[in-house]
Amino acid sequence: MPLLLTDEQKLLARTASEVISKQSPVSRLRALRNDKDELGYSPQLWKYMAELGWTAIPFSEADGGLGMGMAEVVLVTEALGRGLAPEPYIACVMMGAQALSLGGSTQQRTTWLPSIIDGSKMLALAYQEPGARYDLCKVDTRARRDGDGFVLEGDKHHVLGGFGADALVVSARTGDSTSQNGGISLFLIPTDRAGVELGRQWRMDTNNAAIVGLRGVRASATDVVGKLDAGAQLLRNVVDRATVALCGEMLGGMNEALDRTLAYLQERTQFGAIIGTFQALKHRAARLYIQAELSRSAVMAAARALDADAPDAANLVCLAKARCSDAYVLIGQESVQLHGGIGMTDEHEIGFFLKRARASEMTFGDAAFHRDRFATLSGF
Amino acid sequence: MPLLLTDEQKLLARTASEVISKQSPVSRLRALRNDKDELGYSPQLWKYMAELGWTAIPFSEADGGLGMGMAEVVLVTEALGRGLAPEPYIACVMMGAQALSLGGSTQQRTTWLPSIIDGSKMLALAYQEPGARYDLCKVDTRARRDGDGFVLEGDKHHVLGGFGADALVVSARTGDSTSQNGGISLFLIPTDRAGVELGRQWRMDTNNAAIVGLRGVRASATDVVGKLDAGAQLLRNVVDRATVALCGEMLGGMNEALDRTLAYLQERTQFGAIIGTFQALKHRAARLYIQAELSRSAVMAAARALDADAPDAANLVCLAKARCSDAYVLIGQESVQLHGGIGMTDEHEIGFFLKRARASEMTFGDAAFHRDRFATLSGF
Amino acid sequence: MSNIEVFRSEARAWLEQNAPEEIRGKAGDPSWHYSGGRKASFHHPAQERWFAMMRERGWTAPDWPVEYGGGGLGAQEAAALKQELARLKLPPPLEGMGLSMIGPTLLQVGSPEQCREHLPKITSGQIRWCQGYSEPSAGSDLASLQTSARQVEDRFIINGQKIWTSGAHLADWIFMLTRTDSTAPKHLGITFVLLDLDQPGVEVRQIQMISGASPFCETFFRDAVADPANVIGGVNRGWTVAKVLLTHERSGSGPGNRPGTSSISRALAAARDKLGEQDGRVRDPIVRDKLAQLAMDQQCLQLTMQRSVDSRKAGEKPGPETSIFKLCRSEVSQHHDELMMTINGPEALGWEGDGFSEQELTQTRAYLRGRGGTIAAGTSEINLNIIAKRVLGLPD
Amino acid sequence: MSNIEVFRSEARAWLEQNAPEEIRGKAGDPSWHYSGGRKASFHHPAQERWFAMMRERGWTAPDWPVEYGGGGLGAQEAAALKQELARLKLPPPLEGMGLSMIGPTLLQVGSPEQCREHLPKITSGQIRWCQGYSEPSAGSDLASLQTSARQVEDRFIINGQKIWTSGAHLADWIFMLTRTDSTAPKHLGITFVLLDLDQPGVEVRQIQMISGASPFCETFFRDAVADPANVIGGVNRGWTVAKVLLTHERSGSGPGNRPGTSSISRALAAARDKLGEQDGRVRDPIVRDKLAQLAMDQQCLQLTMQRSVDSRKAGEKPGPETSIFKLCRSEVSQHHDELMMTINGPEALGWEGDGFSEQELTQTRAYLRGRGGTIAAGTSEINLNIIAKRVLGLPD
Repeated sequence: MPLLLTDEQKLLARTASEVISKQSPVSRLRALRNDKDELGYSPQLWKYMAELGWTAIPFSEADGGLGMGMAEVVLVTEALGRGLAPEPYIACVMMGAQALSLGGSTQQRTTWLPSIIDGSKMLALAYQEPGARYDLCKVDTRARRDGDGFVLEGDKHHVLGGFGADALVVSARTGDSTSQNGGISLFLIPTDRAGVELGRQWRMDTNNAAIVGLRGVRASATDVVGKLDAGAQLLRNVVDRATVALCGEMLGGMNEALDRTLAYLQERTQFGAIIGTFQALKHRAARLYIQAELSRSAVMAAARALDADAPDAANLVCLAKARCSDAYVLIGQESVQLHGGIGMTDEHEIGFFLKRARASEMTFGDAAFHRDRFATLSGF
Repeated sequence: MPLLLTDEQKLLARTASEVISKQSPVSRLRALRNDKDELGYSPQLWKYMAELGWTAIPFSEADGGLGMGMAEVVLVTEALGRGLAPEPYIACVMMGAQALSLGGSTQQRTTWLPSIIDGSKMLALAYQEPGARYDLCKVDTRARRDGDGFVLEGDKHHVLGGFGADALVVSARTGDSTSQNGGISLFLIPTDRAGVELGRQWRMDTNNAAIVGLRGVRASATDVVGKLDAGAQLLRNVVDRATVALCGEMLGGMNEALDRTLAYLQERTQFGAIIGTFQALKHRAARLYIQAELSRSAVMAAARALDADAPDAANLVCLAKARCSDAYVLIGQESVQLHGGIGMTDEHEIGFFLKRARASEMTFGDAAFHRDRFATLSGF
Repeated sequence: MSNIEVFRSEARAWLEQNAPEEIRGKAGDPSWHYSGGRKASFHHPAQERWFAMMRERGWTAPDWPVEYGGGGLGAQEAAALKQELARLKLPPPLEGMGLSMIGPTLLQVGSPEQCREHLPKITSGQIRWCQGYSEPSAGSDLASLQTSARQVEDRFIINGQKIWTSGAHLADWIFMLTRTDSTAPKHLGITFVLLDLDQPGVEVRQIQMISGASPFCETFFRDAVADPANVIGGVNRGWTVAKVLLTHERSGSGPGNRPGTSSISRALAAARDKLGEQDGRVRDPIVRDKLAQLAMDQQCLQLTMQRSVDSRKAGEKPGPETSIFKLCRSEVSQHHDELMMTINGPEALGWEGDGFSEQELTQTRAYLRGRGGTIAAGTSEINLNIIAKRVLGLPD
Repeated sequence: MSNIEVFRSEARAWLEQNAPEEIRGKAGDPSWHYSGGRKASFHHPAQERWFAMMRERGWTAPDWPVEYGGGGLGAQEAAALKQELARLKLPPPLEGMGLSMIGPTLLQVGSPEQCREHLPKITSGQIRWCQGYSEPSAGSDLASLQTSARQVEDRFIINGQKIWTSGAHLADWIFMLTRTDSTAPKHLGITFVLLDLDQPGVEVRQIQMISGASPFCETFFRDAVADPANVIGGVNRGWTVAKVLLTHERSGSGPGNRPGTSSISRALAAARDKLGEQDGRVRDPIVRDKLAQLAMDQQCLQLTMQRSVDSRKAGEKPGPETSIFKLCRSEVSQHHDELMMTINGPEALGWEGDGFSEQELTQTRAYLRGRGGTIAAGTSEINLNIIAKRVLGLPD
C-alpha cells in the first residue's frame, strides 16, 4: 500500500478542497455560532455533499455506496478540516451509519443507509458517558431484558451530530462484564421513541453535540446492532475508523492554520522588518511544518492499513491520532502566539483553529491515551 | 532564611572561585585523565583545600570543624564545579565523613574527623549496589552476625572517592526488611582490613570511583555507625546533604558551560556575522540562562532548608536535584551543539562539561526519580 | 517599639475596629473591588463605607502626599499597612490605573499643576483612567505608533486608533502616546498626553476575545481634543515618560503583575477526581509526573522571585534574574492551564450550558485567556530578545 | 518475464552459487566491509575472493560504464542487484567515497580524460578517497573556506587546513575545495581539485572526539602540489561541482544517510532488564510512555521517507518533505540515545573497564558520538533555515 494518491484520489481531493474553500469559509462557522444555531451546520450544504457523493464513499456498493475506503474518506475530511466545516460527516457517516455498515442487519442497512447516502436522514453514535473519558467499555447505561425486548436507562454526552439526528446507535450494558469487552451491545434507537431526551451541548468548537438521556426506552431484539453482548468490538472498529477520519480533518485544520500563520509572518511588520525574517520565528515555523508533514504520513498510512485490514492497523490508528493531537494543538497554540494580540481576538479567525484543535484532541483519546494503547498493542 | 549571601559567604565564594580558577583549569582534569591517574585528583591541591578550611566547613566545632552549613558548602562546590575539579570533596567530606559527623560514635568521630579536616585521611561511602539504581534501601550486601561481631559479604560500585580511601562507610543488611527502611546498618571499615577488595572504576567523568568487593570482612560492634538496623535514615540524611552539595557543583558547571558558550557565540563568525547575532541562537541562549537562574534559586533554598532543618527540606532537595539535572544536561548538550563541530572534539573543553553533567545527573537520582519522590513527599 | 511598629499596631487596631464585617476575607473576590470613576457605583453599602473611611485617612493612596489626597506614609509604613490589610484579607478600597500607573508617573515627572489637577480626582475615586499605548500596527514595536496629535491654536487635535485600552468602556480619562512629529526618528516624535474620553471625537468598542468577553477595548479618535496643559514631559518627549510609566506597570500592581503561579491544588484535586487515586497517589502516573513538574516549576519561579525580593530588601540592586519573571510566570501559568485541559479531558470542551460544571467552564475560558499571557505586556519573544541583549550581552 | 526479471533471476542464481559462504549474512558487520586503497588489506580470504569475483563482473560499481570498470547496468537492474545482495545479506564488495561521491561527480561533470584517469582506480579498489571540504573557520558557512591554491607554472601550490576529512589517514587521494581567487565574491573564487595525499606537503592528524577515537582527521597542506589536469569543472568554478557532489552525499550512500531510526528493540530490552516488567509491561510508566513516543517518532519518520520513495517511484518529483529527513533522523536518533542513558542510569556512566557491560559502554559512546548527528553534514540550524526559506518561502 504505497503512500501515494491515485489520480482518482487526487481529483477527489481537489474537488473537495474547491467545494470547501468556496462554500465553507470560516465566516460561515462564525455566523452559525453567533446565531446560536442549534443544528450547528447547513442542511443545504449537507445535501450538496451528498449529491457530490461524499456521503456514499465508505459504504459498500451493495448498500448503495461507492465502495471506497478510508484513503478517500481522509481526503474529504481534510478538506472539511481546512474550512472548519461543521457538517457532521464524521458523526453521521463515519460513526452512526458506519456502525450499521459494519455490523447492522440487512434490514437495518436497507432501512437506513440509502437515506444517509442521499442526505435525507441523520444518524449518530451515542457511546460516550460522563466520567468514562476515552474508555469505550466504561458503559453504565443498562439495557435490562424485558420479555423479548429491552428497556434502556442511562446518560450519554458528547454525542456528535446527535442533536436533530433521526436515530442513535447507543451502547448499553446487556451482560456482565466478566470478560473485559463482554456484555456490551449496540442498539439502534430512533430519537422520536418514547423516553429519549435530547439536549444541545455547547462546546468550544460549537459543533453539533448532544446530551442524551435514555429514560426507560424500549428496544426490540431487531434493534440490536451486531451480536448481542459483543458490541464492544464493533464499537472499537467503528471508532478506529472514525478516529482516522478525524485525523484527516485535523490534518486539514493544522495545515490551514500553518498556512495562515506563514502568510501573517510574511505580511506583518515590526521594528521595520517583516517578522518572517526573524530567525527565531523561522525556526519555529519550520518545526511546525515538520510536525504537519509527519502527521500527514501517519494519517495516510493509517487509512491504508485500515483499508487493507493490515495486522498493525490499530497501531497506526494510535500513531496517527497521537501525532495529530500533539501537532494540531502545538500548531494551534503557536499560531495564536505568532499572530500576537490580534490572534487573541475573536474577530480574527485563527483562534477558531485552536479551539477545534482542542476539541479534536479530546475526541477518541488524546495523545497520552494513544501512546498507552500503542504500547499495549506493541506488547510492552 | 532569606535567599541571600552574607558578607562572609560572599568572601568564601570569591576565595573559592579564585582558588579554583587559578589552581584548577580544565586542562588539569584532562592531564589526570590522559595519565590514567588512578587517584584521579591532586593530593597537593586537596591538602591546600584543607588548609583553606574547606574540609572543615560542615563539621561541628566540637569535632574540630567550622560549624558552618550547607549554605557554605554549596559555595565551595559551585567553585569546584566551575573548574570541574576532581577532588573528592563531596565523596569524602559530604559522604563518608558526613556519615560519621551525623551518626558516628564519639570514638569514631575523634578517630577520623580531625584527619579528614586536616586532609591527611580519606573516607568514602559505599552504598550503591549493582542494579539498585537510585534506591538507597535496595541493599543485598549482608552483615551476618558472628559472635559479638559481623561478617560482611557483598558488592558495591560507583563508590565515589573510594579508590585509595583509608576507610569506607558501608551499608549492609543486618536485619530483615519487614519495615521498608529497617534492617540496614552502616559499618566503618578500614580498606586495609582483610577481605576488602578495591578496583578503580573508569567512568565518563574520570572522577575517582571504586568497585568494592566485601569478601567475608569482619566487623565489630564498635564499627557500626549509628544504631544497628536503623542505618537507612542516617544514609538518607547523608545522601540528601550530599545531593545538595552536588547541586552546587552542578550549578557551577552549568554556569561555566553557559558562559563559555556565550563567549563562543560572541566570537565565532559564519556567513559574515557573529553567530551570537542570530535570533534563534539568542533565544536558545536566553532559555539556558533562565534554567541556570531557576537552578540557583532551588539550590540556595535547599541548602538553607537543610541548615534550618525545615519540614519541607526533603522536598527542596528533590526540587534542586531535579532542576539541576535537567538544566545541566540541557546546557551541556546545547553547549556542544552551539559550538558546532569543534565542540564534538576531545581537544575542546566543552565536552567535559557534558560528561560531567551526565555523571551528576545519574548520581543520587535523576530528574524523574526526584519528581516521583517529590510527589510522594507532597502526598500525591 | 520602633516608629514603624507603633504605626503598625495602630493601623491594625483601627482596621480591626472599623473595617466592615461584610468585606473581611473578601480580598480575592473581584466583586468587592472598586475602581471608581463617573460610571461606577457601589455594589454594597459596606463597600461604600469602607471606601469612604479609607479615603478620609488618605489610605486610598497611602504613600502619596497628603496634599493630593494621599496618606503621606513612608515606604515602610505603607508596606506595613499593606500587610495589615492582607492579614484581615481586606480588599483595597480603590484600585485602577490611576493609582498604579498614571498617578506614580505624574508624581515622578508631572508638573505641580498637573499633579494638583489630576491626583486628587484619583485618590477621591472621581476619575477612572485607562491606557492608550498599543495600536494595531504597533504591537511589540510600540514606538512605531501612528495616532497623531496636531497642535492647532490652543489645543491638540487627535486622530488615530488605540487597541488593548483595557477598561476604556468604564474609564473617564485616558493617558496616551501620540505622534507629534512624523519626520523625527520614531522615538523622538512622540508626545504623552492626557485626554477626557467623554467627548464626541472618541469612540470606544469592546473587544471580544477567543475566551469570550474581555476588559479590552479599541478606542478610536476622530478630531478628538486635548488641552496642551495635559501634555506630560513636553512635546516630542513622550517616550521618556512612557518608559517611566512602564516601570510602574512592570514593578507595581499593574496588570502584568498578577500572580501567574497558582499552586497545583486545583489541578491536583481535578486529577484525583477525574483520574482516581490509588494508595493516596494520583492514579495516572504520567499526569502525576506532570503535576510534580508543574509544582516544581512554580516553586523554582517563586524562589527566584523571593531571591530578588530578599536582595532588594538587603539594599542590593535587583539582579538580572528579574528579567525572567514575566516570561516564566506566563509560561508556567499556561502549563498549568494546559495540564488542566488534559486532566479535564472531554469535559474541558465546554463553552456554556449543560453538561459541564462551572469549574470546568471557568477553567476552559482561563486556558484560552491565558494564551495571551505570553503576548500581552511584552511578548515572550521580546523578553527573550531583552534577556539575550541586556543580560547575556549578545550583540544585535 | 521482463528483461529486468530475467536479469534478477540470473543475478540471484549467480550470487547463490558463487557468494562465499563465510560472508553471507554479514551485510551489517563492519569488519566484513572493504574500502580498498593502497593501505588496505583483506581480513579474510573469502573477502578477497568476493571482491575479486564482483570486480570481474564490474559489480563493484554496477551502474557505472563498463569502460571504467563498472557493470554497465541500468538503474532498474542495479536496484534489482542491490535487492538480491540484500536478500542474502551480502556486504558490498567495495565501498567508500570513491564510489559514493567523487565517482558519480566525475561521471556527471568530469572530462573523459579525468574519468579515464580516476574511475578505473576506484572500481578496482586501487585508490581510496576522502573529502576536503570543511575548514575550522568554515563550518556551516562552507563557502568561506580559505585553503589557497596558487597556480605556479604547471602546477597548483596548496596551503591551508581541512577538518573532518573522514578517513584521511586511510585514504590515498583527496577531493577538495580551494580558494583560487580571494578577491572574487566568496562563491566565485573556489576551485575543486584532486590531490594525492602521499606527498611531503600533506600531514594528516586523527581527531579524538568526545566519544573517543574517530575516523575524522585534520589535514594540513604546506606547499602541497596538485596537477592542473586534476581541476574539475574549471578554475574558480568549483562551487558548482561542490553542489553536485553534495547531492550525491545527501541522496546516496554518503555518511549523512546512515539509518538514524534504529528500532526501539534495544531500548525496550534494556528497559525490561533494568526497570523490570509487570504483566508484560515495562514497569516504569514514564519510561514506557517515552518508549512509545520514540517508537512513534521513528515510525512517523520512516513513513514520511516511504512516502517520498513511493512518490519518486511513481515518477513524481520528490516533495518538500525530503528536506526534513536529515534533521528528524538525527534528532530521533539522539532521543533514542538519551532514553538509553536514562534507562541505563548509573550504568550509563561507564567509559571503559570493569563494572560496565560491553553493551552499556557501547551505548554511552554512541550517545556522545550521536551529539554530532545534529552538527555534521548540515547542522539542524542550517536545515531549519533551509526549510523556512525554500519550503515555507519565508524571506531572508
